[in-house]
Amino acid sequence: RELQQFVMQEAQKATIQQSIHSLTDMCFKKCIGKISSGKLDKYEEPCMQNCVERFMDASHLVLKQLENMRTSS
Amino acid sequence: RELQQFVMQEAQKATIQQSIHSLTDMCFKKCIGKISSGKLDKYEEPCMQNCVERFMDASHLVLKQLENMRTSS
Amino acid sequence: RELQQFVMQEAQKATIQQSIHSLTDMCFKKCIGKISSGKLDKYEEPCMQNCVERFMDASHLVLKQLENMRTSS
Amino acid sequence: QVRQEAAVANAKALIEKVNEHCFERCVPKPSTSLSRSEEGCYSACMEKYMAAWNAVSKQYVSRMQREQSSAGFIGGGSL
Amino acid sequence: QVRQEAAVANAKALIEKVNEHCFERCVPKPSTSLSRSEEGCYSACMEKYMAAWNAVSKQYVSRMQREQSSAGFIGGGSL
Amino acid sequence: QVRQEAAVANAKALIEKVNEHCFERCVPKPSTSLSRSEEGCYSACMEKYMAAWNAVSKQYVSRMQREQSSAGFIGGGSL
Repeated sequence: RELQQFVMQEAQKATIQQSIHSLTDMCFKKCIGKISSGKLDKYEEPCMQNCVERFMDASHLVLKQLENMRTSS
Repeated sequence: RELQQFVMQEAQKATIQQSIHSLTDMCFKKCIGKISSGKLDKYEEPCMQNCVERFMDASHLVLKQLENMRTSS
Repeated sequence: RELQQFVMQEAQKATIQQSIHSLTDMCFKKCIGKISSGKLDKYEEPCMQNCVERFMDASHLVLKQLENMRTSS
Repeated sequence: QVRQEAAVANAKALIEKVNEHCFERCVPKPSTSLSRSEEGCYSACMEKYMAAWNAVSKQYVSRMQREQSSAGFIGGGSL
Repeated sequence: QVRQEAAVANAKALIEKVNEHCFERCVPKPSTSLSRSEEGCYSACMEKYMAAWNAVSKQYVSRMQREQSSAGFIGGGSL
Repeated sequence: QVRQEAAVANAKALIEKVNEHCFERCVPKPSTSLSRSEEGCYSACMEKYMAAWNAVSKQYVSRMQREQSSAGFIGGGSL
Protein backbone atom coordinates (compact mmCIF):
# COMPACT_ATOMS: atom_id res chain seq x y z
CA ARG A 1 0.00 0.00 0.00
CA GLU A 2 2.81 2.38 0.84
CA LEU A 3 4.60 1.27 -2.28
CA GLN A 4 1.51 2.02 -4.35
CA GLN A 5 1.27 5.50 -2.87
CA PHE A 6 4.95 6.07 -3.58
CA VAL A 7 4.53 5.00 -7.20
CA MET A 8 1.54 7.27 -7.67
CA GLN A 9 3.33 10.23 -6.17
CA GLU A 10 6.30 9.67 -8.42
CA ALA A 11 4.02 9.39 -11.46
CA GLN A 12 2.35 12.65 -10.49
CA LYS A 13 5.71 14.36 -10.15
CA ALA A 14 6.69 13.11 -13.58
CA THR A 15 3.50 14.62 -15.04
CA ILE A 16 4.27 17.94 -13.36
CA GLN A 17 7.85 17.89 -14.68
CA GLN A 18 6.45 17.23 -18.14
CA SER A 19 4.09 20.20 -17.92
CA ILE A 20 6.94 22.41 -16.75
CA HIS A 21 9.06 21.34 -19.71
CA SER A 22 6.35 22.01 -22.25
CA LEU A 23 5.39 25.34 -20.65
CA THR A 24 9.03 26.44 -20.68
CA ASP A 25 9.31 25.42 -24.32
CA MET A 26 6.21 27.37 -25.33
CA CYS A 27 6.78 30.46 -23.20
CA PHE A 28 10.45 30.70 -24.16
CA LYS A 29 9.34 31.04 -27.79
CA LYS A 30 6.76 33.68 -26.88
CA CYS A 31 8.77 35.77 -24.44
CA ILE A 32 12.46 35.58 -25.29
CA GLY A 33 13.77 37.96 -27.93
CA LYS A 34 17.44 38.33 -28.84
CA ILE A 35 19.92 36.35 -26.78
CA SER A 36 22.17 39.13 -25.52
CA SER A 37 22.81 38.05 -21.94
CA GLY A 38 22.21 34.90 -19.90
CA LYS A 39 19.75 36.60 -17.54
CA LEU A 40 16.04 37.15 -18.08
CA ASP A 41 15.61 40.90 -18.64
CA LYS A 42 12.91 43.10 -17.11
CA TYR A 43 10.48 42.33 -19.91
CA GLU A 44 11.18 38.60 -20.18
CA GLU A 45 10.84 37.66 -16.52
CA PRO A 46 7.24 38.89 -16.03
CA CYS A 47 6.35 37.63 -19.51
CA MET A 48 7.38 34.10 -18.51
CA GLN A 49 5.35 34.36 -15.30
CA ASN A 50 2.28 35.74 -17.07
CA CYS A 51 2.64 33.10 -19.73
CA VAL A 52 2.33 30.32 -17.14
CA GLU A 53 -0.61 32.00 -15.40
CA ARG A 54 -2.52 32.81 -18.61
CA PHE A 55 -1.96 29.32 -19.99
CA MET A 56 -3.49 27.85 -16.88
CA ASP A 57 -6.38 30.34 -16.94
CA ALA A 58 -7.03 29.34 -20.53
CA SER A 59 -6.87 25.60 -19.77
CA HIS A 60 -9.46 26.10 -17.07
CA LEU A 61 -11.66 27.93 -19.59
CA VAL A 62 -11.50 24.91 -21.86
CA LEU A 63 -12.39 22.47 -19.11
CA LYS A 64 -15.29 24.69 -18.00
CA GLN A 65 -16.62 24.98 -21.53
CA LEU A 66 -16.40 21.20 -22.02
CA GLU A 67 -18.26 20.75 -18.75
CA ASN A 68 -21.01 23.11 -19.97
CA MET A 69 -21.29 21.22 -23.25
CA ARG A 70 -21.68 17.93 -21.46
CA THR A 71 -24.32 19.09 -19.00
CA SER A 72 -26.35 20.93 -21.64
CA SER A 73 -26.44 17.98 -24.06
CA ARG B 1 -7.91 -15.96 -28.57
CA GLU B 2 -10.82 -13.57 -28.30
CA LEU B 3 -8.84 -11.53 -25.82
CA GLN B 4 -5.95 -11.33 -28.26
CA GLN B 5 -8.25 -10.11 -31.00
CA PHE B 6 -9.75 -7.55 -28.66
CA VAL B 7 -6.30 -6.26 -27.72
CA MET B 8 -5.27 -5.99 -31.36
CA GLN B 9 -8.43 -4.15 -32.32
CA GLU B 10 -7.93 -1.69 -29.50
CA ALA B 11 -4.31 -1.15 -30.53
CA GLN B 12 -5.43 -0.49 -34.09
CA LYS B 13 -8.02 2.01 -32.88
CA ALA B 14 -5.34 3.78 -30.88
CA THR B 15 -3.17 4.06 -34.00
CA ILE B 16 -6.10 5.50 -35.93
CA GLN B 17 -6.83 8.02 -33.18
CA GLN B 18 -3.19 9.02 -33.27
CA SER B 19 -3.29 9.60 -37.01
CA ILE B 20 -6.44 11.66 -36.63
CA HIS B 21 -4.78 13.83 -33.99
CA SER B 22 -1.70 14.47 -36.07
CA LEU B 23 -3.71 15.12 -39.25
CA THR B 24 -5.92 17.59 -37.38
CA ASP B 25 -2.83 19.30 -36.00
CA MET B 26 -1.22 19.63 -39.43
CA CYS B 27 -4.32 20.56 -41.41
CA PHE B 28 -5.50 23.08 -38.81
CA LYS B 29 -2.24 24.97 -39.38
CA LYS B 30 -2.65 24.81 -43.15
CA CYS B 31 -6.36 25.61 -43.45
CA ILE B 32 -7.46 27.80 -40.56
CA GLY B 33 -6.95 31.53 -40.92
CA LYS B 34 -8.18 34.12 -38.43
CA ILE B 35 -10.28 32.83 -35.57
CA SER B 36 -13.44 34.88 -36.00
CA SER B 37 -16.16 32.33 -35.26
CA GLY B 38 -16.28 28.84 -33.79
CA LYS B 39 -17.53 27.25 -37.00
CA LEU B 40 -15.47 26.14 -39.98
CA ASP B 41 -16.23 28.62 -42.78
CA LYS B 42 -16.93 27.74 -46.41
CA TYR B 43 -13.23 27.79 -47.27
CA GLU B 44 -11.95 25.97 -44.20
CA GLU B 45 -14.28 22.97 -44.28
CA PRO B 46 -13.35 21.69 -47.77
CA CYS B 47 -9.72 22.59 -47.09
CA MET B 48 -9.69 20.26 -44.06
CA GLN B 49 -11.27 17.50 -46.11
CA ASN B 50 -8.88 17.94 -49.04
CA CYS B 51 -5.99 18.07 -46.63
CA VAL B 52 -6.82 14.61 -45.29
CA GLU B 53 -7.34 13.17 -48.78
CA ARG B 54 -4.20 14.70 -50.29
CA PHE B 55 -2.08 13.63 -47.32
CA MET B 56 -3.21 10.07 -47.83
CA ASP B 57 -2.65 10.26 -51.60
CA ALA B 58 0.85 11.51 -50.89
CA SER B 59 1.59 8.77 -48.34
CA HIS B 60 0.56 6.17 -50.89
CA LEU B 61 2.94 7.77 -53.39
CA VAL B 62 5.78 7.36 -50.92
CA LEU B 63 4.98 3.72 -50.25
CA LYS B 64 4.72 3.03 -53.97
CA GLN B 65 8.03 4.69 -54.69
CA LEU B 66 9.72 2.74 -51.89
CA GLU B 67 8.26 -0.44 -53.33
CA ASN B 68 9.71 0.45 -56.76
CA MET B 69 13.11 1.12 -55.24
CA ARG B 70 13.13 -2.23 -53.51
CA THR B 71 12.08 -4.26 -56.50
CA SER B 72 14.48 -2.48 -58.87
CA SER B 73 17.51 -2.89 -56.61
CA ARG C 1 24.50 -12.39 -19.47
CA GLU C 2 24.82 -12.49 -23.22
CA LEU C 3 21.14 -11.74 -23.51
CA GLN C 4 21.56 -8.72 -21.27
CA GLN C 5 24.41 -7.44 -23.41
CA PHE C 6 22.35 -7.98 -26.54
CA VAL C 7 19.43 -6.04 -25.06
CA MET C 8 21.68 -3.17 -24.04
CA GLN C 9 23.32 -2.98 -27.45
CA GLU C 10 19.93 -2.90 -29.14
CA ALA C 11 18.76 -0.16 -26.78
CA GLN C 12 21.86 1.85 -27.59
CA LYS C 13 21.26 1.43 -31.30
CA ALA C 14 17.69 2.64 -30.85
CA THR C 15 18.97 5.77 -29.09
CA ILE C 16 21.40 6.42 -31.93
CA GLN C 17 18.65 5.95 -34.54
CA GLN C 18 16.53 8.42 -32.59
CA SER C 19 19.33 11.00 -32.59
CA ILE C 20 19.82 10.53 -36.30
CA HIS C 21 16.10 11.09 -36.93
CA SER C 22 15.95 14.26 -34.89
CA LEU C 23 19.20 15.61 -36.38
CA THR C 24 17.90 14.96 -39.89
CA ASP C 25 14.65 16.70 -39.01
CA MET C 26 16.42 19.77 -37.65
CA CYS C 27 19.18 20.03 -40.26
CA PHE C 28 16.78 19.47 -43.16
CA LYS C 29 14.89 22.58 -42.03
CA LYS C 30 18.10 24.58 -41.74
CA CYS C 31 19.87 23.45 -44.90
CA ILE C 32 17.34 22.54 -47.58
CA GLY C 33 15.95 25.33 -49.72
CA LYS C 34 13.65 24.82 -52.68
CA ILE C 35 12.93 21.25 -53.70
CA SER C 36 14.07 21.25 -57.30
CA SER C 37 15.81 17.89 -57.60
CA GLY C 38 16.02 14.76 -55.48
CA LYS C 39 19.77 15.13 -54.87
CA LEU C 40 21.50 17.24 -52.26
CA ASP C 41 23.12 20.14 -54.14
CA LYS C 42 26.63 21.46 -53.55
CA TYR C 43 25.46 23.82 -50.83
CA GLU C 44 23.11 21.41 -49.07
CA GLU C 45 25.45 18.46 -48.69
CA PRO C 46 28.20 20.22 -46.69
CA CYS C 47 25.52 22.15 -44.79
CA MET C 48 24.02 18.87 -43.57
CA GLN C 49 27.45 17.61 -42.54
CA ASN C 50 28.38 20.83 -40.76
CA CYS C 51 25.01 20.86 -39.08
CA VAL C 52 25.67 17.47 -37.47
CA GLU C 53 29.20 18.44 -36.42
CA ARG C 54 28.24 21.85 -35.02
CA PHE C 55 25.29 20.40 -33.15
CA MET C 56 27.57 17.93 -31.46
CA ASP C 57 30.15 20.62 -30.70
CA ALA C 58 27.40 22.68 -29.13
CA SER C 59 26.06 19.79 -27.06
CA HIS C 60 29.54 19.21 -25.69
CA LEU C 61 29.72 22.89 -24.77
CA VAL C 62 26.52 22.51 -22.77
CA LEU C 63 27.76 19.44 -20.93
CA LYS C 64 31.08 21.14 -20.17
CA GLN C 65 29.35 24.23 -18.84
CA LEU C 66 27.05 22.12 -16.65
CA GLU C 67 30.10 20.29 -15.32
CA ASN C 68 31.73 23.63 -14.46
CA MET C 69 28.60 24.80 -12.67
CA ARG C 70 28.47 21.65 -10.59
CA THR C 71 32.09 21.65 -9.55
CA SER C 72 32.11 25.37 -8.74
CA SER C 73 28.98 25.27 -6.57
CA GLN D 1 -12.19 -0.64 -18.91
CA VAL D 2 -9.55 -0.67 -21.61
CA ARG D 3 -11.97 1.21 -23.82
CA GLN D 4 -12.69 3.81 -21.20
CA GLU D 5 -9.01 4.42 -20.66
CA ALA D 6 -8.55 4.82 -24.41
CA ALA D 7 -11.40 7.34 -24.56
CA VAL D 8 -9.90 9.32 -21.70
CA ALA D 9 -6.46 9.30 -23.35
CA ASN D 10 -8.07 10.48 -26.57
CA ALA D 11 -9.92 13.34 -24.87
CA LYS D 12 -6.74 14.36 -23.07
CA ALA D 13 -4.78 14.44 -26.32
CA LEU D 14 -7.51 16.60 -27.88
CA ILE D 15 -7.50 19.07 -24.96
CA GLU D 16 -3.72 19.28 -25.09
CA LYS D 17 -3.80 20.11 -28.80
CA VAL D 18 -6.55 22.70 -28.29
CA ASN D 19 -4.45 24.44 -25.65
CA GLU D 20 -1.33 24.29 -27.78
CA HIS D 21 -2.93 25.79 -30.89
CA CYS D 22 -5.28 28.25 -29.22
CA PHE D 23 -2.79 29.65 -26.73
CA GLU D 24 -0.38 30.16 -29.61
CA ARG D 25 -2.99 32.01 -31.66
CA CYS D 26 -5.16 33.81 -29.13
CA VAL D 27 -2.62 34.91 -26.51
CA PRO D 28 0.37 36.23 -28.45
CA LYS D 29 1.61 38.39 -25.57
CA PRO D 30 0.50 37.08 -22.17
CA SER D 31 -0.26 39.93 -19.76
CA THR D 32 -1.59 40.18 -16.21
CA SER D 33 -4.99 38.72 -17.09
CA LEU D 34 -6.87 37.23 -20.02
CA SER D 35 -8.72 40.03 -21.80
CA ARG D 36 -12.33 39.65 -22.98
CA SER D 37 -11.15 39.37 -26.55
CA GLU D 38 -8.56 36.75 -25.69
CA GLU D 39 -11.24 34.74 -23.89
CA GLY D 40 -13.59 35.06 -26.86
CA CYS D 41 -10.88 34.00 -29.26
CA TYR D 42 -9.96 31.04 -27.09
CA SER D 43 -13.49 29.81 -26.88
CA ALA D 44 -14.07 30.16 -30.65
CA CYS D 45 -10.71 28.52 -31.32
CA MET D 46 -11.61 25.56 -29.15
CA GLU D 47 -14.92 25.10 -30.95
CA LYS D 48 -13.16 25.40 -34.27
CA TYR D 49 -10.47 22.91 -33.35
CA MET D 50 -13.08 20.40 -32.30
CA ALA D 51 -15.01 20.95 -35.54
CA ALA D 52 -11.76 20.42 -37.44
CA TRP D 53 -11.09 17.23 -35.50
CA ASN D 54 -14.57 15.99 -36.36
CA ALA D 55 -14.14 16.79 -40.04
CA VAL D 56 -10.82 14.95 -40.11
CA SER D 57 -12.25 11.92 -38.32
CA LYS D 58 -15.14 11.60 -40.78
CA GLN D 59 -12.94 12.06 -43.82
CA TYR D 60 -10.31 9.66 -42.55
CA VAL D 61 -12.79 6.92 -41.74
CA SER D 62 -14.61 7.31 -45.07
CA ARG D 63 -11.29 7.16 -46.92
CA MET D 64 -10.33 4.00 -45.05
CA GLN D 65 -13.62 2.39 -46.00
CA ARG D 66 -13.25 3.37 -49.66
CA GLU D 67 -9.74 1.92 -49.71
CA GLN D 68 -10.70 -1.32 -48.06
CA SER D 69 -13.66 -1.90 -50.37
CA SER D 70 -11.57 -1.22 -53.49
CA ALA D 71 -9.41 -3.95 -54.93
CA GLY D 72 -5.91 -3.37 -53.60
CA PHE D 73 -4.94 -1.80 -50.33
CA ILE D 74 -1.96 0.30 -51.30
CA GLY D 75 -2.68 0.94 -54.94
CA GLY D 76 -6.22 2.11 -54.35
CA GLY D 77 -5.99 5.78 -53.64
CA SER D 78 -2.93 7.21 -55.26
CA LEU D 79 -4.35 8.41 -58.57
CA GLN E 1 16.58 4.68 -7.12
CA VAL E 2 13.30 5.51 -8.80
CA ARG E 3 13.82 9.11 -7.72
CA GLN E 4 17.31 9.24 -9.10
CA GLU E 5 16.18 7.90 -12.45
CA ALA E 6 13.45 10.52 -12.53
CA ALA E 7 15.98 13.26 -11.81
CA VAL E 8 18.25 12.01 -14.57
CA ALA E 9 15.36 11.85 -17.03
CA ASN E 10 14.41 15.38 -16.07
CA ALA E 11 17.93 16.70 -16.56
CA LYS E 12 18.14 14.93 -19.91
CA ALA E 13 14.89 16.49 -21.07
CA LEU E 14 16.16 19.91 -20.05
CA ILE E 15 19.46 19.47 -21.92
CA GLU E 16 17.59 18.28 -25.00
CA LYS E 17 15.37 21.36 -24.97
CA VAL E 18 18.36 23.66 -24.47
CA ASN E 19 20.07 22.16 -27.50
CA GLU E 20 16.92 22.35 -29.57
CA HIS E 21 16.20 26.02 -28.84
CA CYS E 22 19.76 27.28 -28.71
CA PHE E 23 21.01 25.54 -31.82
CA GLU E 24 17.99 26.92 -33.65
CA ARG E 25 18.69 30.46 -32.48
CA CYS E 26 22.45 30.67 -32.22
CA VAL E 27 23.62 28.60 -35.20
CA PRO E 28 21.37 29.63 -38.11
CA LYS E 29 23.91 28.57 -40.75
CA PRO E 30 26.24 25.83 -39.52
CA SER E 31 29.75 26.24 -40.98
CA THR E 32 33.08 24.46 -40.54
CA SER E 33 33.45 25.43 -36.88
CA LEU E 34 31.54 27.21 -34.14
CA SER E 35 32.53 30.89 -34.17
CA ARG E 36 33.29 32.80 -30.97
CA SER E 37 30.01 34.65 -31.26
CA GLU E 38 28.06 31.43 -31.79
CA GLU E 39 29.70 29.97 -28.71
CA GLY E 40 28.91 33.07 -26.68
CA CYS E 41 25.30 33.03 -27.85
CA TYR E 42 24.98 29.34 -27.03
CA SER E 43 26.29 29.75 -23.55
CA ALA E 44 24.02 32.76 -22.83
CA CYS E 45 21.09 30.93 -24.37
CA MET E 46 21.66 27.94 -22.13
CA GLU E 47 21.78 30.12 -19.03
CA LYS E 48 18.65 31.92 -20.17
CA TYR E 49 16.77 28.72 -20.86
CA MET E 50 17.61 27.42 -17.43
CA ALA E 51 16.49 30.70 -15.86
CA ALA E 52 13.26 30.44 -17.83
CA TRP E 53 12.78 26.88 -16.65
CA ASN E 54 13.29 27.98 -13.06
CA ALA E 55 10.81 30.84 -13.43
CA VAL E 56 8.21 28.49 -14.90
CA SER E 57 8.74 25.91 -12.17
CA LYS E 58 8.25 28.46 -9.39
CA GLN E 59 5.20 30.02 -11.00
CA TYR E 60 3.64 26.66 -11.75
CA VAL E 61 4.10 25.31 -8.25
CA SER E 62 2.81 28.51 -6.65
CA ARG E 63 -0.24 28.45 -8.91
CA MET E 64 -0.91 24.83 -7.99
CA GLN E 65 -0.75 25.68 -4.31
CA ARG E 66 -3.09 28.66 -4.70
CA GLU E 67 -5.56 26.47 -6.57
CA GLN E 68 -5.49 23.66 -4.07
CA SER E 69 -5.97 25.97 -1.10
CA SER E 70 -8.90 27.79 -2.75
CA ALA E 71 -12.38 26.28 -2.65
CA GLY E 72 -12.85 24.45 -5.94
CA PHE E 73 -10.21 22.87 -8.08
CA ILE E 74 -11.40 23.73 -11.55
CA GLY E 75 -13.34 26.90 -10.87
CA GLY E 76 -10.54 28.54 -8.93
CA GLY E 77 -8.34 30.20 -11.46
CA SER E 78 -10.36 31.20 -14.44
CA LEU E 79 -11.03 34.81 -13.59
CA GLN F 1 13.34 -10.80 -34.32
CA VAL F 2 14.18 -7.88 -32.04
CA ARG F 3 16.41 -6.55 -34.79
CA GLN F 4 13.75 -6.83 -37.42
CA GLU F 5 11.26 -4.97 -35.27
CA ALA F 6 13.83 -2.24 -34.73
CA ALA F 7 14.43 -1.96 -38.47
CA VAL F 8 10.69 -1.70 -39.11
CA ALA F 9 10.30 0.96 -36.42
CA ASN F 10 13.17 2.87 -37.95
CA ALA F 11 11.70 2.73 -41.46
CA LYS F 12 8.33 3.83 -40.11
CA ALA F 13 9.87 6.80 -38.35
CA LEU F 14 11.63 7.78 -41.57
CA ILE F 15 8.43 7.56 -43.63
CA GLU F 16 6.57 9.61 -41.05
CA LYS F 17 9.21 12.33 -41.21
CA VAL F 18 9.18 12.31 -45.01
CA ASN F 19 5.44 12.82 -45.03
CA GLU F 20 5.60 15.53 -42.42
CA HIS F 21 8.26 17.59 -44.20
CA CYS F 22 7.20 16.96 -47.77
CA PHE F 23 3.49 17.54 -47.27
CA GLU F 24 4.34 20.79 -45.53
CA ARG F 25 6.57 21.93 -48.39
CA CYS F 26 4.98 20.47 -51.49
CA VAL F 27 1.27 20.79 -50.76
CA PRO F 28 0.79 24.26 -49.27
CA LYS F 29 -2.88 24.46 -50.26
CA PRO F 30 -4.50 21.03 -50.57
CA SER F 31 -7.10 20.97 -53.37
CA THR F 32 -9.30 18.30 -54.94
CA SER F 33 -6.38 16.27 -56.29
CA LEU F 34 -2.59 16.20 -56.25
CA SER F 35 -1.32 18.15 -59.25
CA ARG F 36 1.54 16.86 -61.43
CA SER F 37 3.87 19.46 -59.94
CA GLU F 38 2.88 18.55 -56.40
CA GLU F 39 3.56 14.90 -57.18
CA GLY F 40 6.92 15.75 -58.71
CA CYS F 41 7.86 17.88 -55.72
CA TYR F 42 6.81 15.13 -53.32
CA SER F 43 8.87 12.51 -55.04
CA ALA F 44 11.98 14.75 -55.21
CA CYS F 45 11.44 15.76 -51.59
CA MET F 46 11.30 12.15 -50.50
CA GLU F 47 14.53 11.35 -52.32
CA LYS F 48 16.15 14.42 -50.83
CA TYR F 49 15.03 13.60 -47.32
CA MET F 50 16.45 10.12 -47.61
CA ALA F 51 19.73 11.51 -48.95
CA ALA F 52 19.80 13.91 -46.02
CA TRP F 53 19.16 11.06 -43.61
CA ASN F 54 22.02 9.10 -45.15
CA ALA F 55 24.39 12.07 -44.91
CA VAL F 56 23.46 12.58 -41.26
CA SER F 57 23.92 8.89 -40.44
CA LYS F 58 27.38 8.77 -41.97
CA GLN F 59 28.52 11.99 -40.32
CA TYR F 60 27.10 11.00 -36.95
CA VAL F 61 28.74 7.59 -36.95
CA SER F 62 32.10 8.96 -38.11
CA ARG F 63 31.96 11.63 -35.39
CA MET F 64 31.20 8.98 -32.78
CA GLN F 65 34.18 6.94 -33.91
CA ARG F 66 36.51 9.96 -33.85
CA GLU F 67 35.33 10.78 -30.33
CA GLN F 68 35.75 7.29 -29.01
CA SER F 69 39.21 6.88 -30.44
CA SER F 70 40.37 10.23 -29.02
CA ALA F 71 41.42 10.51 -25.40
CA GLY F 72 38.41 11.73 -23.44
CA PHE F 73 34.77 11.20 -24.25
CA ILE F 74 33.23 14.53 -23.35
CA GLY F 75 36.23 16.81 -23.79
CA GLY F 76 37.13 15.49 -27.19
CA GLY F 77 35.08 17.40 -29.67
CA SER F 78 34.34 20.81 -28.32
CA LEU F 79 37.17 22.84 -29.77
